[in-house]
Amino acid sequence: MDAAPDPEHEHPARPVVELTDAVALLGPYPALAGATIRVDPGEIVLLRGPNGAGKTTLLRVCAGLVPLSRGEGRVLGHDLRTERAAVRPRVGLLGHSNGLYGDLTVRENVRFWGALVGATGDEIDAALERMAVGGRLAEVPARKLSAGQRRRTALACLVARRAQLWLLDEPHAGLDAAGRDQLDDTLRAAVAAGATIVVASHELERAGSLATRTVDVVAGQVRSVA
Amino acid sequence: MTTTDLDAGTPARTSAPRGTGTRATRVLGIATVVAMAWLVAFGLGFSPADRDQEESVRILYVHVPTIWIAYLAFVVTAISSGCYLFGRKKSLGFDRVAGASAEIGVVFMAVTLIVGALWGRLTWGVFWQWDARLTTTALLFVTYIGYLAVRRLGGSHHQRAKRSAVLGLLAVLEIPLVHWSVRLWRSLHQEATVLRTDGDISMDGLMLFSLFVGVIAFTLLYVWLLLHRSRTMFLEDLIEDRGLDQALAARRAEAEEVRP
Amino acid sequence: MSAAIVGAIVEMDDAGFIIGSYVLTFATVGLFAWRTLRRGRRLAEQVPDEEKYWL
Amino acid sequence: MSRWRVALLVARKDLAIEWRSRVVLDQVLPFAGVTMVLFAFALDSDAVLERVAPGLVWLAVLFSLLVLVQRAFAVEAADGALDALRVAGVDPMSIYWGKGLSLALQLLVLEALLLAAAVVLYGAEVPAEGVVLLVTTSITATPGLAAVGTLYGGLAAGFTGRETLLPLLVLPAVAPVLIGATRAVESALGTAGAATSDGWPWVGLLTVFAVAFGVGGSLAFGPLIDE
Repeated sequence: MDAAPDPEHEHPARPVVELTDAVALLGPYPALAGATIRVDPGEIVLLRGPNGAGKTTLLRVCAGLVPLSRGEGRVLGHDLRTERAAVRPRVGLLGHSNGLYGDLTVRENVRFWGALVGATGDEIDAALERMAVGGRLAEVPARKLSAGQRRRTALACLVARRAQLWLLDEPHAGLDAAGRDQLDDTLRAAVAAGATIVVASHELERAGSLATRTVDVVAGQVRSVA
Repeated sequence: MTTTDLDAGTPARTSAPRGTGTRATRVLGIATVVAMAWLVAFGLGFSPADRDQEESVRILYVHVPTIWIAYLAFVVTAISSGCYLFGRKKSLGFDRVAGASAEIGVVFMAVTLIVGALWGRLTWGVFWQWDARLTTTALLFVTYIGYLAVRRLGGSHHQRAKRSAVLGLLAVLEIPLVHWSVRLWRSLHQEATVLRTDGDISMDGLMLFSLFVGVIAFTLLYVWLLLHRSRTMFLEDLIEDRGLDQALAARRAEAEEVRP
Repeated sequence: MSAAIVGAIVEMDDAGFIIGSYVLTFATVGLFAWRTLRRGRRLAEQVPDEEKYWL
Repeated sequence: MSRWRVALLVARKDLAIEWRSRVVLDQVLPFAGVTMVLFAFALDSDAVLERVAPGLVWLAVLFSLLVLVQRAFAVEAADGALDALRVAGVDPMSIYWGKGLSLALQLLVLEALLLAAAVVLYGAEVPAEGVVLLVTTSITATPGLAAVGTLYGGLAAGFTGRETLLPLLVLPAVAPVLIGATRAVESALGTAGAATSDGWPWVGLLTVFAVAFGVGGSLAFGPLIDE
């Protein structure tokens, strides 16, 4: 809790995310229609807005998955038009799908992602424990998990991958009360450890208490909330 | 059929070029029609019958140029793909030339395969021979149909360009491999069942000249088609972009309405 | 494709094959050319002249 | 982390998934088997069957290749894992090598079983040199098949509902492998009086194919899946 940075605090460092008039397409449709947003290190920014407003696309653009059709953008110092590949390893995106392999166990899933960055066995165990998917649950194939357990496993993969910018799309969906508290604690701890987080969420009450700043996403554009 | 389409520039029509034409393409078009008329006159009229193939040799005056142009078109696709991929500017113009050329190549190859079958029926007595040339051509035909299908997958223009440029270069990798394997296949396993009729027949002067006219005519046609098709592709891209502008404006207007 | 047409093709004499080849070649290529031209004209109407790089 | 380490991680993960789900043994192998039985129905002549058996084996392998490739990328696409790999910035060449390696190993198992079945079914006596040729053929043909399959599988996987594209792209490209591997196996089994020594030029063709598409695929896979 106390790890959350003061919203009034000035960050002299370079912004983590900086989009200027960004346009991105979903097929032929401009899901982002000139979005401008800046996220500083250590922030937890809440994206708020109705379905179809472009929140998911905004996150996917920041992850370097969706190219910019127009406008400019930098993430963690890399240009989104020319260096998307350099952005990706340092960003963790948790979208509507969890990116888990159903036939592998929880531990194998987390170990696979951790191994990509050379994480040790202890780190894997710590990641599992932190998201409460350790112990006997760790040996269960991912396809047999409940929705909440899958979500927690996916978050454990993010922890194991040591992502610096976390982009979370409706992370609270499908979690029970205890899971949500665990999630919030993990997110705060991640920020304390140097991560920056952007959350898209309907659950304003829950995410709002977590966020250091809230912005509205409307029809593919970003508006700051006073 | 061709004549009515190509001479869009006869004085009866308006003098200002319309659509994707210019004065240059119009001159080119007229030259193509004239060359085609020559080809018909020489191919069907003036040139003599061959000693072995008799009259059927006349088919070769259209058949050989179309297959050459088809291969030329695929080579142009590959070169243009390379220019897009390795060029510094990533110019979409190269991508359009690659796509237009592949399309023309596929059309020419389709014609080649059918006309080749007709010629084969006259010369060999069968429509299809499992010989190296035919088999390679058929496989390549399918390969480039796949290339055109990938071009239609969607995404932004540059996504399409990158994807299809890579595929255009891979297809060139396939050409020698397929050709080599098919030739090895035929040479080891079946005696050549035909007379020496792979087009390497000894030709007299007039026959050679007819073939020459055919090559000229179809090369002109290829260039004319390439110009028009790549310009049409440019228009398609432009109008798609314009659609994006409208969609963007609509989306922004939508945002204005929501503003409190 | 009816059997009659196939039969006619098989029975066709040399001249039929030769002229057929020419007609087929010119018809196919001409159709492609005509479609390209027509599409180009239709699309060109929607675009102002100054954007057409060839003019 | 070096490319090879990552590629091995990806391959090990794919093989672990296969080991758990047993799709190759439980579904693809029976599919290949029933394909060969159906060929037998269609051809309906012992003499012809014996003559074309090597070709049938490799045709069955090609069809199975399509199924295996679809499966290999369905595993990634089911829960957005391919996206996750891309987000994680995993080098596309490593993904390509890893998935290709696992595909090649699965294909090898399949080929071994199908070839053994063909030899037993047609009662051919294989000389020692023929066995060597058989093994070499499999080992050189498989990387080529895996290279092409993985390459175009990755391209088609990005577009849901476009699975029909895969055979259109893969089958013309692997035609040389079908030709080369079939002739080589004919030589190894002595089908229609073919001499064993005739098979070696084909192994050369298969090797060149594997190298060409291995290199081409490694370079092309990144641009093809990167949107």
